[in-house]
Amino acid sequence: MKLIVAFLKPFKLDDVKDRLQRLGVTGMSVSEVRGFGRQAGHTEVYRGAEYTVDFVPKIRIEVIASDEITPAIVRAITEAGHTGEIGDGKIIVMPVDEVVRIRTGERGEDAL
Amino acid sequence: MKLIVAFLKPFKLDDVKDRLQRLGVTGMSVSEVRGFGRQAGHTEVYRGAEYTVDFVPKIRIEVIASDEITPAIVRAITEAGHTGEIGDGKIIVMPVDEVVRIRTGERGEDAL
Amino acid sequence: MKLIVAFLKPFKLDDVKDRLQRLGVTGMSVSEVRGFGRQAGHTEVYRGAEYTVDFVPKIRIEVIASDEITPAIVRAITEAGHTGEIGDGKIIVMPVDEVVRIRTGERGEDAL
Amino acid sequence: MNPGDIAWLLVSAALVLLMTPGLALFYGGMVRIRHVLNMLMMNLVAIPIVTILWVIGTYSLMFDEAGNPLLGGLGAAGLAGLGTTALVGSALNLMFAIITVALISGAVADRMKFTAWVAFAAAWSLIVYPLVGRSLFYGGGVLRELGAQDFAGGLVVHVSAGVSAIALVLVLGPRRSHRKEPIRPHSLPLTMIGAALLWFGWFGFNAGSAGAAGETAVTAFMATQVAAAAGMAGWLALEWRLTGSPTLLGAVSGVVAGLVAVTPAAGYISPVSAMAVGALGGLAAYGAVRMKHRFPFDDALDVVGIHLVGGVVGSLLVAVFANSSFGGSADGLLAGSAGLVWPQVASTAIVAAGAFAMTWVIAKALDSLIGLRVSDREELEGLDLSQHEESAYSPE
Amino acid sequence: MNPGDIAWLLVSAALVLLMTPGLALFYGGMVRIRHVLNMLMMNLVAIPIVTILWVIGTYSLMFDEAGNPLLGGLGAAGLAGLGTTALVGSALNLMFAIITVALISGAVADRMKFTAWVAFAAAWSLIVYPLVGRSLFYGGGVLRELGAQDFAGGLVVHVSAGVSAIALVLVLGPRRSHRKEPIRPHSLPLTMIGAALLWFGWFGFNAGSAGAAGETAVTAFMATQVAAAAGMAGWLALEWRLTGSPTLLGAVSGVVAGLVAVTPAAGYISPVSAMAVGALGGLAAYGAVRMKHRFPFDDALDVVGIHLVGGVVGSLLVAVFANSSFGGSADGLLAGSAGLVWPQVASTAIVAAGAFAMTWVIAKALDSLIGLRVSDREELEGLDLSQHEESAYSPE
Amino acid sequence: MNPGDIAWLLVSAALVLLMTPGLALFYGGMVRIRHVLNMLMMNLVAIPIVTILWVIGTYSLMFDEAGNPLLGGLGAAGLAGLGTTALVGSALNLMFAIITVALISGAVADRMKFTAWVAFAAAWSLIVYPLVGRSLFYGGGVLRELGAQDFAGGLVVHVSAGVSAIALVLVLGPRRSHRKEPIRPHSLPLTMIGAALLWFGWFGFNAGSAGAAGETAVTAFMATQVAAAAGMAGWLALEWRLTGSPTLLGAVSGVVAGLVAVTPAAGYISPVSAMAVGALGGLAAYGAVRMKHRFPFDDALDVVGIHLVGGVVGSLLVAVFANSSFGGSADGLLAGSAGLVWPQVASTAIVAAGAFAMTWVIAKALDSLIGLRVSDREELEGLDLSQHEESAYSPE
Ligand SMILES: Nc1ncnc2c1ncn2[C@@H]1O[C@H](COP(=O)(O)OP(=O)(O)O)[C@@H](O)[C@H]1O
Ligand SMILES: Nc1ncnc2c1ncn2[C@@H]1O[C@H](COP(=O)(O)OP(=O)(O)O)[C@@H](O)[C@H]1O
Ligand SMILES: Nc1ncnc2c1ncn2[C@@H]1O[C@H](COP(=O)(O)OP(=O)(O)O)[C@@H](O)[C@H]1O
Repeated sequence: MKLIVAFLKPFKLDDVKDRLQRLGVTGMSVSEVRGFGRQAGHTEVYRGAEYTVDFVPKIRIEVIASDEITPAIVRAITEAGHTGEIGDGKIIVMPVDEVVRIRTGERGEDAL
Repeated sequence: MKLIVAFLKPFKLDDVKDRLQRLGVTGMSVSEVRGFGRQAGHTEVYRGAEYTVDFVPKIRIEVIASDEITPAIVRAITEAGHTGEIGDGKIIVMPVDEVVRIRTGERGEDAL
Repeated sequence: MKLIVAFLKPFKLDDVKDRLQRLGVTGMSVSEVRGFGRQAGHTEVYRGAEYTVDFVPKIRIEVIASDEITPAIVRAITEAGHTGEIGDGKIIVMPVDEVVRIRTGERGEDAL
Repeated sequence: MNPGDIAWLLVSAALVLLMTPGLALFYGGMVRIRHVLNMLMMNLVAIPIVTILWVIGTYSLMFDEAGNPLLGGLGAAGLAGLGTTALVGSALNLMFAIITVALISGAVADRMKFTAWVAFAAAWSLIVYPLVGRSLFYGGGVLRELGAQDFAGGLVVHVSAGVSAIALVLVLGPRRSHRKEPIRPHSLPLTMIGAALLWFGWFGFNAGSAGAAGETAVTAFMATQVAAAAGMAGWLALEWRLTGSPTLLGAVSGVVAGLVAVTPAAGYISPVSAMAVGALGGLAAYGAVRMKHRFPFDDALDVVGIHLVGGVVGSLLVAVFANSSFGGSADGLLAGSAGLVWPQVASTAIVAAGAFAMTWVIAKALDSLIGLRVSDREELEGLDLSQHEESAYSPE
Repeated sequence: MNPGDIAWLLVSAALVLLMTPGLALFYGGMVRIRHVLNMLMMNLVAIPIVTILWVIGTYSLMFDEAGNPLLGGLGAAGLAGLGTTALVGSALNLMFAIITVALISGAVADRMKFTAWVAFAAAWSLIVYPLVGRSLFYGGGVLRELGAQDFAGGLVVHVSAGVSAIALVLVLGPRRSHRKEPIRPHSLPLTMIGAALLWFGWFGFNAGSAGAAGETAVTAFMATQVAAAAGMAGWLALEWRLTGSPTLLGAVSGVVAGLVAVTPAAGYISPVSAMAVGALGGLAAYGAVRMKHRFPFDDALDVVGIHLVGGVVGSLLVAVFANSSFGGSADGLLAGSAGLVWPQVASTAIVAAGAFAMTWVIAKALDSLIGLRVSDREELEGLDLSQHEESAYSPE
Repeated sequence: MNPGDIAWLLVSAALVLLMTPGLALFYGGMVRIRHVLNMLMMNLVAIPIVTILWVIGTYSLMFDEAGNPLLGGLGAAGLAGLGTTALVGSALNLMFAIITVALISGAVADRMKFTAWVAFAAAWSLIVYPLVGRSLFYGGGVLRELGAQDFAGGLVVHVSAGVSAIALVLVLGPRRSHRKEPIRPHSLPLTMIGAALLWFGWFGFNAGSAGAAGETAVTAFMATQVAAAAGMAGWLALEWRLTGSPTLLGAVSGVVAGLVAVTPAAGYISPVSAMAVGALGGLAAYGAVRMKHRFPFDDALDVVGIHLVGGVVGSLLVAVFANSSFGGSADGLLAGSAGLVWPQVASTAIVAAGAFAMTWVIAKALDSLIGLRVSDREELEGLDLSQHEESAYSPE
């Protein structure tokens, strides 16, 4: 079992979700993060003073998946999250020891 | 050392927190996520147009714990987070290489 | 490759970010969490009724890094995030199987 | 009627209309994020319900010359045949009728079926309001005959809404989370916006009740400002002393308490008396809110502590501070006359008992007919989604 | 002019000015979080543009005695030589001119270059508004000569803004996300605040249009309140029936629709007629908004469904409900006269066609001169950052 | 006093009262999320402090016939013996006294002990305000004797609040995060709501200062609208040119700057002159705000840049644009008379110096008596929790 975490451009969320659904992924969790990276932040102006906002809004998605399907998921996110411009984000794959579905107590792949 | 991450129904947070405290867990971190899964989202209506909101609000908790207590924590969350209805959420257990307490620099179980 | 996750006092974010940048870290992702731990929450008063708010606002940062630089990053966060008072937070280091840069498809350390 | 008086009454009517959305925001900021729209809607929907009934019949029931001292006839149904003076008075009185119903909504926050609220608002405004209103606002009304003085509606508006809130929540029951989890206001700035509009509108409420842009209006205006200020001061002082912190929610609550207290007296008292009335209103309301956990009902947003307590205090203080040299025709204790004591005490008791009883009957009837409460699941999910299928905020 | 009338007109002018920021908040709550400030700014900036042009020349073009029935001369440029009566009238009319331009902004939400909006607002307010306005608000205006009745600007304000919105969005094109992703209002409480200020201000709009604090003002005031309430009732009833849920956005939209519909009729009708006018306005607007997906343009915030449809309904209903015993000098069908039918139909058609054509030309011209639309990237990033380099909210 | 004038003055007083919560929201939107309630509270609490002192004595110190040209006696303490005209004037003037104190709070955002603010507000409003106010608003006031013209309080309100802000922050010291981290406004829509209420209320402020609903009120009303618009235009034009972006915060700041600048002149000038005054106010204020980093004090929300600079510009421009054919009795340079130059320059300097000195003494005294500043930890944690034990928003 793996946990796949990806940091994406916010407007790519819908595309990525659609692709993962087509792959048969049945669940994911999404949150907002502020990303710091190569992509420059933007400037804001208030009463003539300029502020540089270093952080860029990004979406963080988490998908728990079986080992077999993980490469396909990574590929799907890479494709659907791609614009080719700086700031497209990263994907990380991490090992998972155990997964439990709270509703049923099922474990492992059954829990997905 | 393990990191236990759980996605819960928001109103279950208090119950889960109480159970973990009784188990002797002294810390956790909580954030809001939007969950996508078997549980259906809801419909919203604005000026007569209907929107389906796919994502359901969920609470994400993270608990760092020693290997020994981890099964007890997973059990506690499974019980306290349980309603029996679709959307109760998942628990994942992940390996941790190292934990540090910033205040003291303590490492490993001492850092908890 | 490692994923370093740290829970920090919010006002320490800038210091930590500066230190990491000086170390050559080129990216990180930041989100808001509510922390529960030894540090006491605060009291709020509304129309004479007092509420104890158990949770303390914390910042969660995630940094993906190569194995070599990880100890330096942990040290830097420990130093820059330190106030010496209860509630300074924790750092965890977790194993990562794979990292991908969405823009280019690069993997491993090249993806950072 | 001269243009200056018409201008003042039109402005006052517009100001009092504004109080209802103001109240919606005041209450709306205090509830949790998933019940906000329902709170706004309970207030908003009071406007068409009361307005339409008013045109059709409530006005006539309340003010028609025909009929008896308790209820008017239907001669003025459809607002037919009103001259300019009567029509502008009707507009102003309509706005009072609206906000009175809206006030009750604060008590039932977070758990009442929207259909039930609509039915309740209609029934209450058609039955309870004109009965109470005619007794005090109409020339030959029964409590007025008794000698009771209610300048701008301390009894008609605040006491009647406050006791009705108790009756309604007794039937409705407490919120699921009441006394179980902390229920913090989701946006105090929203509550502050509401408070600002309420305060602003209250000048129309009180000084507009003078019925003309003359001496009494000016007296009432100054009393309103001073009592609102003193209400805030009273509440904050006590709160600061007892909890160590002066809060914003306390400040705006004190303002409303001071305004409520001065409402029955505004046109009859000196600025210094208004200071006393406002301060006593603020102190009493804070005391009441602080002791609310002793009472076996869940008045979510303190309609009782603020409007009932403030209204009772204010109505009784008329018997102390009224002074015919500032306005009105009766004198209170400080002006050497005890003649107002009995009328004020009696009318307060009668309005409280009468409105309570009628409201309890209405609530019981509706509960058995259509059910007052949402299901537990709907309450948990939030009334915005379950009653209105929309969300107050969308973060995207 | 007597002080009472001056007081009423000054208050009315202040109330109508308040409607423009009110409208900004009403619209601002409905857009997504990254376009909020741009929406507020399009409304705000209409104020200096229209005000400055008004002083320089628009007032004179619209009201100067010299000139011809279509446009006035420049004798009153700089507002030179206006006596008190004319100056207070000019102040009130200025506020009408401002909000008319601001209304159009709702249609173009989320995609128009700010520079292009500034240019458009200036051109529209200097060309289209005085032409339409003089035809109906000036003594010898051409549509007035035809016998058309437009008490407070159903045609001048709402129909002209509504058709202009269509013309402008036809040239501008739809939002990128239109019909692709759900676009939910980012803050309905903000929309509610805006609606409260609009309703409050509308009393000045309609009852101020009486020009004095007398009988007609009172008639118009009551009609305004009743129609707003009935508009909410109409919209909510139909929405509840068709979707199962009465929404807050529906409630406030219905209020605005009722207010729009009663605008051309307010000073001429009984309270009961106002109830019919408001309810029909609310029903028609809800129907129009529900069917908007059939139309090949993207009117983001329903300027057409609410202001054009409401305005047309209201203007035509003048021919049905006008009753000279309540105000004005002409009678409608229910008062036994068909004499208003043709003038109302014709003037509505003429205003709609004329404003549409002129606006389309202005929009086309600006599009080729400076381009109306932001780039796709700017639209995606949000207009707040791309047009104003600031963010509405900062969570720190 | 005739009903029309009473109506107008009551409306004006209500409008000016509304400005203080309006200012609270205007400022409140600009601070960070953890200091919001403290900002609202500093403004709110100014109302009871000033109101209660006003009734007790400030009014008398400022307007009592007895006493000397600097301070009145205590004959009108308790507002005893005021007739209708005096009482309505007292109500309006009270509202001016409130907002003047509230204005100062913007400078001290995010770091002042709430107790210290309460003490400061009381002392300032009891000592500084009546001295400055009597000199210009009272018939025999010393600066009025000098020939100085201050129609609605450019000196009394804006210049005195602006210099006092400098004195107070010099003693208080800068915010910890000043010039170290970006401090972005937490909610510009909140600031926009505040700006809307300020603008609306300012019509009462300026046109109400005419004291009657007549010619001067109309002149002042139109000047107010035009200058506000021109202020926005001036600020935005310069900002757009220098930074490339017209911002919402700039737009509303320009509005306030234009309104401040026209305040001393509103009843004396033509609409075209008002355009010049407003535009110069907006330009000057933007320039001042842009150069604020050169000054060695931390005026958090630009009380100095907007109110002091706008007020000085406006007071001096009276000597240029005043024209007795529009109102008032004195002529400025453009009307061919240099007679106002010296009185305006001298009175501006005297008010600035006097208010600065008195405020500095009060601030120093309070700092040594009770300490002005919160601890570093309290500042970091946020003033809402540390001073009021509550949070502005709760996300649950
Ligand atoms: N080392 C890192 N650790 C954690 N998150 C990172 C790291 N580097 C980048 N990110 C996340 O990925 C986002 C995109 O990174 P960036 O360097 O801007 O562009 P790209 O990935 O296209 O090179 C960042 O905003 C941040 O959220
Ligand atoms: N594969 C997954 N990866 C990450 N999070 C998931 C996954 N599946 C479910 N979740 C999270 O768990 C929540 C509940 O899942 P759901 O399928 O609705 O119900 P259940 O767990 O009861 O079968 C989701 O809303 C989401 O937050
Ligand atoms: N076991 C844990 N699992 C996850 N997060 C934790 C844990 N313990 C503490 N934290 C996080 O670290 C923060 C600080 O912990 P706390 O016990 O208050 O202080 P300290 O780390 O200085 O002993 C908490 O608010 C929480 O966010």
